[in-house]
Amino acid sequence: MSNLSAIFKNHKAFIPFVVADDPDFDTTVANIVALAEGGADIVEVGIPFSDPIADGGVIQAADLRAFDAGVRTQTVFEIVAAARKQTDVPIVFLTYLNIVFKYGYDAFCQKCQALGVSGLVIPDMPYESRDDIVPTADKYGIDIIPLIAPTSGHRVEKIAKAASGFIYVVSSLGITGERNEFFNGLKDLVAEIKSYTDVPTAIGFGVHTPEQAKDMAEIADGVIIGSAIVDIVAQKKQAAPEAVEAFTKSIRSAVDEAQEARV
Amino acid sequence: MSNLSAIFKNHKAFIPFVVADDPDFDTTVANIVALAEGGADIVEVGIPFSDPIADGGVIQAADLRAFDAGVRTQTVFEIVAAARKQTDVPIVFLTYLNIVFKYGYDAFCQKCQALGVSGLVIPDMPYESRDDIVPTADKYGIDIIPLIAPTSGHRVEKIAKAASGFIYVVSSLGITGERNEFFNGLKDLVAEIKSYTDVPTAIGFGVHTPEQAKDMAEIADGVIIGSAIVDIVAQKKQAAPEAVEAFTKSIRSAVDEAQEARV
Amino acid sequence: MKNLTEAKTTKRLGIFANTYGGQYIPETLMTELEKVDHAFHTLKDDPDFQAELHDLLINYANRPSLLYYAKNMTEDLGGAKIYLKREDLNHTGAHKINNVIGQALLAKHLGKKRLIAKTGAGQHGVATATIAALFGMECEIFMGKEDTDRQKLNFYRMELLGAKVHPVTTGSMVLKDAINATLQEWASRSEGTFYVMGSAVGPYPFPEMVKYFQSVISKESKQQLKAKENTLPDMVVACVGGGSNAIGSFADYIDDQNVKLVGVEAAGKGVDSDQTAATIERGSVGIFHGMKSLFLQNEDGQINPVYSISAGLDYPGVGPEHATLAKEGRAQYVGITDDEAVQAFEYIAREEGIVAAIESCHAVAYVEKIAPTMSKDQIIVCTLSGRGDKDVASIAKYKGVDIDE
Amino acid sequence: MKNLTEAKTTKRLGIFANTYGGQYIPETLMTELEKVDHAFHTLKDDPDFQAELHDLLINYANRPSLLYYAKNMTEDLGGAKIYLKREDLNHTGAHKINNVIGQALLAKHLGKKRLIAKTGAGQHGVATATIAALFGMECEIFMGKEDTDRQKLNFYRMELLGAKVHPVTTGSMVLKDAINATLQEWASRSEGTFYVMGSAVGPYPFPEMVKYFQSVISKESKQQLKAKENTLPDMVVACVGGGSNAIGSFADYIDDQNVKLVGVEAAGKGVDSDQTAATIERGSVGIFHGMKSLFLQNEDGQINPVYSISAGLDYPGVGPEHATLAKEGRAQYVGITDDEAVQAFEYIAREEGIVAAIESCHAVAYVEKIAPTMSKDQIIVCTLSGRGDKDVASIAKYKGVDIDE
Ligand SMILES: Cc1ncc(COP(=O)(O)O)c(C=O)c1O
Ligand SMILES: Cc1ncc(COP(=O)(O)O)c(C=O)c1O
Repeated sequence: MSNLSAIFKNHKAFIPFVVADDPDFDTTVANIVALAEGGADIVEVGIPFSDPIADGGVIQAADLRAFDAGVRTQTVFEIVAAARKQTDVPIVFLTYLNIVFKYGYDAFCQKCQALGVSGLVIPDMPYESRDDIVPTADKYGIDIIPLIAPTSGHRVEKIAKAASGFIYVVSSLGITGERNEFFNGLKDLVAEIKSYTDVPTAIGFGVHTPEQAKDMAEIADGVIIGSAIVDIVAQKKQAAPEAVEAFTKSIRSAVDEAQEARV
Repeated sequence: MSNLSAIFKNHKAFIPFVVADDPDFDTTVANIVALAEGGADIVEVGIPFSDPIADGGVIQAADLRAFDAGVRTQTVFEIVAAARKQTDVPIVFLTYLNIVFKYGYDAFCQKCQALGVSGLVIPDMPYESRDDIVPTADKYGIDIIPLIAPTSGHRVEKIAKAASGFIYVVSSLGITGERNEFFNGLKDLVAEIKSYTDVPTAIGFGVHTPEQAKDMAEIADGVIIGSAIVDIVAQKKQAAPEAVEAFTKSIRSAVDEAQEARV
Repeated sequence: MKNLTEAKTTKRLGIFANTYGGQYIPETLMTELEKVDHAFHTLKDDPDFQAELHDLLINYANRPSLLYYAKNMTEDLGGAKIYLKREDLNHTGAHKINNVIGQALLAKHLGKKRLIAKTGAGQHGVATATIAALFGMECEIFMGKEDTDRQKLNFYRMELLGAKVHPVTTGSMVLKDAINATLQEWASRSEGTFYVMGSAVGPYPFPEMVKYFQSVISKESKQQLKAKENTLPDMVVACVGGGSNAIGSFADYIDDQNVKLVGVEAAGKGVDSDQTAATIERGSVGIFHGMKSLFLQNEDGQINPVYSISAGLDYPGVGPEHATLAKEGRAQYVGITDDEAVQAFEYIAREEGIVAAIESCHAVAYVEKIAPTMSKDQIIVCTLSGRGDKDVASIAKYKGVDIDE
Repeated sequence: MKNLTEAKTTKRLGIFANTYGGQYIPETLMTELEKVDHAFHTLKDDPDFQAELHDLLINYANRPSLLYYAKNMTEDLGGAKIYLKREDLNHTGAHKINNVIGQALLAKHLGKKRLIAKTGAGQHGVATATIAALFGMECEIFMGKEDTDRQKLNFYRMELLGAKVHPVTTGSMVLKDAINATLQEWASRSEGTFYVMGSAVGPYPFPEMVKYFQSVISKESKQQLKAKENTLPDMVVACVGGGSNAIGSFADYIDDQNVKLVGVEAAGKGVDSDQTAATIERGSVGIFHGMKSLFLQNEDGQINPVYSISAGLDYPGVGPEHATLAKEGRAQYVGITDDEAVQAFEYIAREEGIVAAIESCHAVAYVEKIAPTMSKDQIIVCTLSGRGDKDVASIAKYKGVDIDE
C-alpha cells in the first residue's frame, strides 16, 4: 500500500490530470512540475490509449496529439523520471488495462515503484477483475484506485471495503468531459462509502470550475480535474505550463476554502 | 377473295414496301406512285405501329418518323386515297393486328375495299388466330396474306391450304432488315408449299439487292423488298420518290430476268 | 424422358371466356411455341418432373414461404386480421424465382442449353441468370441500353451470375426494345434456346404456364391459413404488373367464391392521369405481345407509354386471365398511386420491420385502406411479392433524401 | 414475469479456460451488466421465454434456415460433399437477426423501452432497427460520421425502420468512435435502455448470450444433416468477424470431437501484411472492449487499425470463446485474403446462383481450398452468414467495373 491515503488526512486534496506527451515530452514534464508548484496534492498522469472508451472528446484529442508526438509506454515512464528530477509530488497513472497488461503487470508495477508512482486508476477494470493485478500491485506497494459510480448500488460496499489509496467517485454518468450538472445523490453516495471504509474519496469526471471544485471538495475528501486542464494544454501547447499553474492555483484556493468551510 | 393471285400468273411479281407518312403525307403518296411507275406489281404500305415486334431497326425508325409526322390510322387511309388518284397499282397493307382490331375488323375491311386495298399482311397473326378476321375479310374480298417461315415445319400444309392472295415466305429467321444470307432450304420450302396450293409465293425479309431479288424470284413467284426502300426514304426524305423509282426499276429488271430465265 | 421435342398440331388454345388470351406472334415462333406447349402439358403431370420441381422449390427457392401474421398492422388498422404471404423471403428475394425454376426445368427437359430473357429494371433477368447458373446453362439477357445505364448494379449482378447481358440500342432503348431484341434472338436461334417469360403474359401457353408455376403461392397460403385459423381468407390482395404474383396468389381461391380477390395496379400519378400503369382500370381491349388482353393504348391501338414509380409494375398490358377475372367480376382491380405506395413502404417498415418491394407496397397500401372497413373476424392474405432492398435508394430520392452510394 | 430488474452480486464470470473473457468495462456499467446477466440466466431456461423466442425465430426470422446441398460446387471441387447453411435466407438477410431477436426479447422482459447499438457498415444497426420496429421500441443507432457518409443507404434504411441514427463526430469518426459514443449513451441512460451487442464479443455475459442465441445455427444444421445424411459433418466452416456466426455454427458440435471446426478470418491484403483483420493468426492476448481475448495491437497494447474488404469482418478483436478454442486446438483459424474472397464471391454466384455476403465468401474460399483435399464420403457444412446484395456494387468497383447507381 502506498502513502496516498495519508495525503487526505485533514486536508482536502486536489488531483489534477494531464496526458503524457501532450503535446510533447518537455511540455508534459513542465506541466507536471507546474501542477505541483500550483498546489496539486497528487498528479494523475494519463497514459495515452488508442481507444479510450471512458473518455470524452477532450481527452481523446489529447491522446491523438501524444500519438502524433510518438508516445510509447516507455516515453511515459521517461517523462515521469524527468519530472521526478524537479518534484516529488505524488503521482498516479491513469491507464487502460491493456497498456499495463501488455507491459506485464509485474514489470509495470515494479517500474511504478521505481518512479515513485503510487497508484493506478484503470477505468476499464471493475471490481470483478481486480484480482488480475491487485496482488502484483500490492507487492510493489502500488494502490489500485477503484471507481465508484452513481449506478454502483449494491456494489458500493464491496468496492469500498476492498479499496486502498483513495476511491475515485464518479460525479455523473457517462464519460469524462466538462459538465455543468452532477449526480445529485453524491453526498449520500460518499456517506455510504464512508460507512464501509476510511479510505478517502475524491470526486472526478466533469469538474472544471473553482466553484464546482469547492462544492465537490465539501462533499468528498478530494477533487479530480481532468478535461479542464487538458483543454488548457490543447489551447496553449508549449506555453501551457504557466496557464496550468495559474489554473491549478485557482482550484487550490477553492479547494482550500472547502477545507476551511469544514473545519 | 381479291385479284391478287392473278398478278403472279406467268409473271414474277415485285412487291416493294413503304411506311405510310414517312417522312410525310405527300412524300408517301409520291413514293407509292413512284413504285407503281417503277414497275411494282403490288405496293405494300406499312401502317406504323408503336411496337413493331417483327421489324428491325430500319422499319422501326421509319415508324418513328411517321409518328413524328402525326400519323394516325385515318392518315394512312387518306394517303392511299390520294395515291389512288394517280395510280391503280394493287395495294396491300402491312399492319400489326391491334391497329385493325381497334379500328374494328369490319370497318377496317370495308375501308380497304373502298380504297381498293386488296390484302393485309399481319405479322403477329399466326394461322391459329386467323379466324378472328378472315370471315370479315372474305366478306369484303380482302385477302389475309399468311406468312410461312423456315421454322414452320408441319404447319406449312395447313397454312398453305388455307391461303389466298399470295403467301409471304419468310426468307430467314428473325426480323425484317437487310441480310446477306438466307435460309438455304427456301427452294424446298417453296416446293412444299406448291405441293399444297396454287396460291403464289413471294419471298421477303432482308432482300435488298437486285441480285438477291433475281435469286428469290427464281425460287418463288415474287419477291418483297422492304427495308432497302425504307432506307432510301430515310436518306433522301422528301427527295425520295425519284430515287425510289430508280431503285424499283433496277429490281424490276432483275426480277424480269428471273422471269426470262424461267421461260 | 419422353420425346418432347416433337411438335404436333394444336387447335385454338388459351382463350379465356371466349375473349382474352390466344396466340398472336410471328409465324417464325409458332413451332417453338407448340413445342413448349406440348412439353409443358406432358410434363406438368409427370411425377418425375413434379418431384424435381418440388425439390427445387423447397431446397433452392426456400419454400414454403412464410405466412406471416402482421400483428402490428392488424392492431394499428383495427379491422381485418392481416396475414402477409412472404415471397420476399424466397432465394433472390421475390416470387419471380418460382416461375423461372419451373420454366428452366422445362427447358432442361426439352434439352435446351440456353436461356434467354428480356428484362426492364433487371429483376427477371437476375432471376433467370440465377437459375441458369444453377443448371449450368448459358444465359443471355436483353436489356434496353437506357436501362443498363440506369441499372448498372443489376447489369453487373447478372454478369456475376454468368449471364451475358446485351444492351439493346435500337428504338428508345428501353424495355419494349429489349422485348423486340429477345424475340428476334429467339426467332433466329430457337433451336437449343428457351425463352423464359417473366410474367403471366404473352401467347398461350405462357400465361397458363406461369400461373401454374406461381400457383404454389396460393396452394401454400391456403394450407397455412387452414392450419393457423382453420378457415379461408375473406380477401386475397396482390399487386399486378404483368400479373404473375397476383394470379399465383389467386389461383387456388378462384373457385372459392366467398374469397374476394383484389389485384392492385400501379396508378402512378393517378389512375386518371397520363402517367399511370393502371391497365385494367384505364386500358381497353387490344392485341399485343402475343395475347388479346387489356392495354394502355390510344384509340388507334398504338401502345401508350406507361409510368409507375415501381419498375416491376410499369407494363402497358396485363395477363389475359386477369382481364378475364375483371370482366367476369370474379376479381376486383384497384389503383394505388406512387405517393400511396411510398407511404406504405414506410408504414410496413415501421410497423413490422419489413422492407418490402415497392411493387408489393401497392398491395400493402390497399390493405391499409380496406382492412379498417372490415370486421375483426375477417382475414386478409396479402402477398409481399418481393423485398425492398432494391428500392431503398430510389425511395430515399423520392423523399428528397440525398443518397449517392 | 419474475422480478428481473433486481441486480445481485456476481462472482468472477465468463472466464474461459482460466484466460479469456471476463468483464473489463467501466464501473458505471457494471450494475446494468449484472442485470442483463441475471435476466439472461433466469430467462434462458424459462418455458415462456423459450416459446416466445422460438415463435419469433420461426415466424419472423424465417427459420429454420435451409441446409443446402451445393451439388455444383461439390462436383466441381471433386472432394468432400458440401452443404451450405443458408443464413442469407433469414429475414433481413443475415445471421444477425437471430441474435437481435434474442436480445430484444430479453430487453422486453426487462421492461426496457429503448434499444441502442453501434454499427460500422450498418448491418447490425439495420437488424436492431428491424426488431425495434417489430417490438415498437425506440431505437438509437450510433455510427461514425465517416461511415454514415459512406453508407447513406443503410443510414436511410435504419431511419426508414424508425430508428434515430446518430452520426458520431468525435475521434476518427468511425466504428471505434461509434462504440465509444454508444457506451457513453448507455452509461448515461442505462435506465430503460438495452445495449444490443452485435457479436459474440464484449464483457460477460454478452459472448455467452450471443452464442446462445446464435447456437440455433448448429442445432438446426446438426438435425438437418442427420435427416439428410444420417451422420455428423466432418468439418464445419464459418467466417469470423467478432465471431457470432462462427460460434453459433460451432456450438452444437464442440463436444463432437470428430467434427473439425474451422473459423475463417479476413486476411485483407495478406495475413502477414499490415492491412489485415486476421486477429487469431496475427493478434496477441490483450484486454479490450470489455474482454480478455486476442487483438491486433502493437507491443505497447495500442489497438491497431484493421483492414478487410469486408466491413463485417474488420474488427481488431475476436470473441473470447474463439480465442479459447484456438488455444485449446479445438478449432482451427485460417486467413483468406480480399482477392480470394472476391474470387469466391464470383465462384459461388456462377456455380450455385447464390450471391453471398463477402463476409461469408471468406468461408466459401476456404471450402474451395479444402474440399478437394477431402474424400467424397466426407461432408463439410459451411455457413453462409448473409446475402451479398449489399456487396455487389463494391465488388464491381474492386473488379474495376464502373458502377454509379
Ligand atoms: C417484387 C415484384 N413484385 C411484382 C412484380 C410484378 O410482376 P407480376 O405482376 O408478374 O407479379 C415484379 C416485377 O418485376 C416484382 O419484381
Ligand atoms: C453477413 C455477415 N457475416 C459475418 C459477419 C461477421 O460477424 P460475426 O463474426 O459476428 O458473425 C457480419 C458482420 O457484420 C456480417 O454482416
